Amino acid sequence: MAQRKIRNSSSVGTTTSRVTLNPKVARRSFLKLSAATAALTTAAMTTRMTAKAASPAAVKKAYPDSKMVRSVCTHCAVGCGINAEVQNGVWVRQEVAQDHPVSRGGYCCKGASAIDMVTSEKRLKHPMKRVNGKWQKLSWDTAMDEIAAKMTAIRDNDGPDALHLNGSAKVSTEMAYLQRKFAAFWGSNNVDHQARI
Amino acid sequence: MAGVANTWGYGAMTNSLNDMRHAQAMIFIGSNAAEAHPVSMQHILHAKEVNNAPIIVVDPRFTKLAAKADEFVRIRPGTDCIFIMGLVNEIIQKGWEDKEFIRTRVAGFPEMAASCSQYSPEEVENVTGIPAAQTRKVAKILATNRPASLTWCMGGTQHHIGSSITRAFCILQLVLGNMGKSGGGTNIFRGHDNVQGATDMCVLSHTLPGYYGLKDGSWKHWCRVWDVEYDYIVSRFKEKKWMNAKGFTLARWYEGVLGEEKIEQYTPIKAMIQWGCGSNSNSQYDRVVRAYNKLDLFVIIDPFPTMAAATCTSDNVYLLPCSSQYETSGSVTSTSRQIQWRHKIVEPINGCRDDYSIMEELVKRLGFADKFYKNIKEVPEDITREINRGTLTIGYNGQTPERIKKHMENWHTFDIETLQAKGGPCDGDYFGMPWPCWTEEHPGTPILYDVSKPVAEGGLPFRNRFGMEHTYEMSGRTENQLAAEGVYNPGSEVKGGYPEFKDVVPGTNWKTDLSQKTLKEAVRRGMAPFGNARARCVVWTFPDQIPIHREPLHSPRPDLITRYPTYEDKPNHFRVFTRYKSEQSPDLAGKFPFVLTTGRMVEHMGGGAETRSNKYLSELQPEMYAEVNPRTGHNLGLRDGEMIWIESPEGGKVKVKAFFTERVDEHTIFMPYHFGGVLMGESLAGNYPAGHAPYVSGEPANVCTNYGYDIVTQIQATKDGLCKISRA
Amino acid sequence: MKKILLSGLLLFLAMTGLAIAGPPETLTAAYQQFNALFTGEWQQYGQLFTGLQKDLFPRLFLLVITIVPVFFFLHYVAIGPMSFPHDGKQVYCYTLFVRIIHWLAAVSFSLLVLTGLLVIFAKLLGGGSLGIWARIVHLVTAVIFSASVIPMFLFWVREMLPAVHDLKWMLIMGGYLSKEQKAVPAGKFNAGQKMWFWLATIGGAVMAVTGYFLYSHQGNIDTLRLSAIIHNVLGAAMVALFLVHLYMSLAAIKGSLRSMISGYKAEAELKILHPRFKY
Amino acid sequence: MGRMKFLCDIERCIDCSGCVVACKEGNHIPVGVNRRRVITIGQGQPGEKSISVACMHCSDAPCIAVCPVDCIYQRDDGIVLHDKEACIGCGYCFMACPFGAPQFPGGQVFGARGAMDKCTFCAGGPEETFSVKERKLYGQNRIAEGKVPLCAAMCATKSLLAGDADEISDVYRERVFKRGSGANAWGWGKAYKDK
Repeated sequence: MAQRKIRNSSSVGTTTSRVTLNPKVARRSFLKLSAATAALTTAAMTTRMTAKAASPAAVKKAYPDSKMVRSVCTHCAVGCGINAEVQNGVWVRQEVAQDHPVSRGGYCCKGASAIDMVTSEKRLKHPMKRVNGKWQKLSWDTAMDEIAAKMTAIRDNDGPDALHLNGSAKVSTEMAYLQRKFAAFWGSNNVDHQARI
Repeated sequence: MAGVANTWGYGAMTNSLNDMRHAQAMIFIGSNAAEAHPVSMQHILHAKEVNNAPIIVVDPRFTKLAAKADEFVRIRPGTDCIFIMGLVNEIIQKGWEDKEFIRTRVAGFPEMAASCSQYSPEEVENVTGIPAAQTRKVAKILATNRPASLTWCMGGTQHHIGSSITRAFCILQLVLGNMGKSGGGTNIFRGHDNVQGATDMCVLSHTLPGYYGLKDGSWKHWCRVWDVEYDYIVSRFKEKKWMNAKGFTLARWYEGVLGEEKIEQYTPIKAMIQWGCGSNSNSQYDRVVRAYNKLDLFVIIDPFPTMAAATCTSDNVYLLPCSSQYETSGSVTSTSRQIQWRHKIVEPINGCRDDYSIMEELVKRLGFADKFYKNIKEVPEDITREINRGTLTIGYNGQTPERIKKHMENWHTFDIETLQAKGGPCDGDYFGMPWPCWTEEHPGTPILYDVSKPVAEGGLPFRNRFGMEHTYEMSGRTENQLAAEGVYNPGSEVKGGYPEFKDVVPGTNWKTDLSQKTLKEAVRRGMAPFGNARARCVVWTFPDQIPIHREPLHSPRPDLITRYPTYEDKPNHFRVFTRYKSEQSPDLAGKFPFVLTTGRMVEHMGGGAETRSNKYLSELQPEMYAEVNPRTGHNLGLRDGEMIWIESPEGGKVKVKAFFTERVDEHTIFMPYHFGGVLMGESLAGNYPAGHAPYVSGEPANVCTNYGYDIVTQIQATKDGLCKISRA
Repeated sequence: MKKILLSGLLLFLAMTGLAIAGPPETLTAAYQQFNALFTGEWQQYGQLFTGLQKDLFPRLFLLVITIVPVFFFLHYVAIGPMSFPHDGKQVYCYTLFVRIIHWLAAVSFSLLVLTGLLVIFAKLLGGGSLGIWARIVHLVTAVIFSASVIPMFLFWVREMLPAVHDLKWMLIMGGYLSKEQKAVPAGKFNAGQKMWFWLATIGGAVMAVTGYFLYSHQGNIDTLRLSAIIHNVLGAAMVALFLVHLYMSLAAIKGSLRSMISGYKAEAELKILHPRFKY
Repeated sequence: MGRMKFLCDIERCIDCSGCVVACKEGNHIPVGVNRRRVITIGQGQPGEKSISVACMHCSDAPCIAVCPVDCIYQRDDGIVLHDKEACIGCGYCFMACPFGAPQFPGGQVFGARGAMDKCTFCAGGPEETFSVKERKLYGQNRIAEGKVPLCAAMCATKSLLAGDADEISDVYRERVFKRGSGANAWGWGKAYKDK
């Protein structure tokens, strides 16, 4: 956020407000997302105010019956380890991979929000195609049938080199291998991926 | 990478991130590790703190990494080659080169030394803007602190002389004798999480998996691996000649659609599958958008709608929601060549499918599933096994799925300093079995070309890839390309240079012997299967045999163009006509006075489809901006935070917010390239499927990046273009 | 008040300017800059606010709401209320519009006091949503009060200007300390009413401005701290005078409440309490 | 029981915001609320430094002193926690805090502030440990699990340290010592580096 950076920390230009963690500062340039918090229900103060602290004996599990799955962050090539805590098939939280030999539990902001790759509301959930300029949902079978039919038609009319496949450096090595193998079986060398650029 | 591979055999990071802990000095050029690879910084800062290793950052921009540097060198974009060759010259002039290393393991040194002698520190200052005293100082730091680790990223490669620049980096490390040593090496930080893996599998238009190339022998090798008749594959192509012809690249595929440049293919491109590939990292993005709308079929396979989905408004575009990589499994190769197994964390979310099943459905419908999946029953483990079987060149054969998973389960047993397991089930292995890992007993190679270890324990000499001897054009000298007597890995049968292994199994060599007997034989004899040779300073197959400086195609210094001109035009460069000489003009700098460079920010990744769909990351970086030096801005009458137009010579323009900062100098404009969803001032938010537009959108910087492609690899030149700015 | 606020603001700006002058050269310099950026001159206003809020404000308010009523109770018992014959000539003092505005202001002000005190003593009530609602009501009534106080200011401002005889009135405490009914030096409004008027209008404006800062959390942190201090001190004064006004109108002068309902005041009352009033 | 503290090593902080997002993602903090933030000074100039700041869990915390409902309290290990159900959102703690730590999510009637939110040192709140309510109101209770707070655990460069005061100051002391010395004798790296 250029604006925030200017306001908070730049030594150039004029700054009129001191840095605070005041939410207003962040919200000003980010109105779209300001989330509403539900009104809290009333409760009288009780003895809950007494100080409490955990002793090692009191250590227990926050998510009973959960299991840890070891995985790798999908953002950059450092290959930071991810410890995913899964309870009943739901990824409940990202645990720290403190003993990973490369990352030692460290994450940047992208890696720290790995769980969002799965939970983001922006994820697509249906195959879609444009019809008269509008997006239309369709089933996987229909989508794959239509795509395959069109590809075959293009191959028959124009030859296999009329297709270009842009593969990915964000898939597994196995998948990348399949992408290259697919191009070979399709009959074209028009295949490439991000390592080119 | 081609530059690196042509120097000593393999084009990959030679050491590992953890190994940088042992560096005595670190030089970063065109790399902003603090933003692009933040976690690597814990090892880098460890070396800085514990070894007192000076950090030298060479960059046009005062990056967050530069904030941690002991020496910040501000360089003009696109002049990396002359700076490095100037350093090499200074080191040679002062006699600081590692003479023994050069005598025994380097080829073409006198020729290179003669060539770089033209780059005195004063000439470097004239071209790069780096004071001559600073060049001398950097040379001294590097000479007195060995081994030094050299790191570069896209800032070093995305130039039309990118392949020369990368070779210059290699030459610097060879001259200093920093190769094959812990704490040294060329540590090329890769971008995406699996660039190394995908590159090794060669999702590339000029080679088959494992860098086998496109020759008939390569096709025959892979047909044997795939267990399919060679003639069948030939029959799939239009004609056999297209099998051996390099295809279009990601950088310029759209020329095959638009038909505005002359293309060398019998048909224009009519269909496109974009599989896990954000589109807005392409330079001249406005032309890419035009190409999208001209396609007959456009399939986007991605967890999030990429910007391509919003820019392509014609019918015939399909969006297939694949799952994220956390919802599927497979191996992934990190920048340190370590292979890790990415376990499936959860099932694909409702409505999504993983990549493997999409591929399976597609192949089934296209009618070659039985041949395609002949040896693949268990996905993805059988695919890994097929890779193990076929990818012999880079030693991908020891990393069986079982071993990779074992490493994942026991990652706590690996030592942070050496990455070697101490005890436990993986005892002696290096973490992730960095390739080459020749056999199932091999521990992996943590440091490439390290002759201090036996081959069976991860040592290697330089690869013999370029013949036995060569006569140099420039000097007429003939040199043996094999390593000198006395250079060998402990336990080697031959105590000096030796050629690559062949005919252990008659009719095959180490790269094509599917029984892998050759590899085992070589390792048994303590020798590297690929031979023991010298690293070359002269690459006789490249247009510039020795790296020389050439001004960027769009140079801000017209006075230097005649002295350092670019190449001749190249008619068939990955099937498309590519302009060099006819593009370079001294008049441009007058009209477009600023240098435009692009880069990453820590909060976003690539085209940003993933990270801009993440509410927390979007909150941290919600706006596209261009960094402008306050002095420049004020001279143009601009105000901080104002909207400005940035225009490229090609006519691409973006409307962005001006951010005044002294990170950039007065001649340079910097833009992050992660944004999308707006095109030339118009929002495309309505073109996304309803509810799936990312939280934040902005102009893609690549609308403005200039024409220009590397002469060898066709990597786009996004870091040294020109632009002009005006108030919006 | 505003001057203090403004000078505080200027001082703050000067300090920020210093704080961000160039990059730090040593670690210590960096720490000092971070301190300046984050905590600012916390010693100046932050500590002042913390000290006042911790030790003074709750006690101040407790004092006001206990001592003032106790004093009036004693007054009522010892001296007793004033009483005037209301069957004599009636003088039309307040037009209908004036009365409506007054009552609007009266009701909203009472609510302001009530909710303000609720926030201050929220501890005794358990806090939580009760406190949050008290703050919301405080805001709404503050808007109503601000709206009603403007016409009030306009139609009374001339009569409320201070005069010399006000000093005399002050010296004899308006004659409230004796049982004897003797004419006191006062015009349409006596010095006590004037004090109340000026506090309610000008003070009210200050309360509105500081309250806006507190409610919206706009402005820099030192502005907020100063606002909180001013809001509390002024608030305590207003609560005190509010109680005075309440006592006078409800108890001390019999029938004064009726005059604000009907608009008429007894001539007998005016002769004693507002002899200089030319009606 | 030791005293829990934060320590940010500004020689190491690279302004990657990993701590910020780790905290938000782990505790499900709404957008606009920043329990932790990274601030940079001298941006773009030699000497640029960044620091990550959240509630420092002060001894004699001013916020505790000024709270009109006494909803903020300090545990024996020094962690300053608060009761969101008692908080009335008056904002006094924000004015008293030297670090600007308390946060107030908006979105109530008439734009009123909701209950205050701030760093809990990943120690939850006064509700029952690991209860759904605690997780919803305050986020994770990692201290009860015997783990360090997320921000420090996930710090990319191990710049941010959190935990028992004695331990983290030992870690920091060791770092400072190494920086001064190189791997050999104290002061040699600086004093005799160029021979």
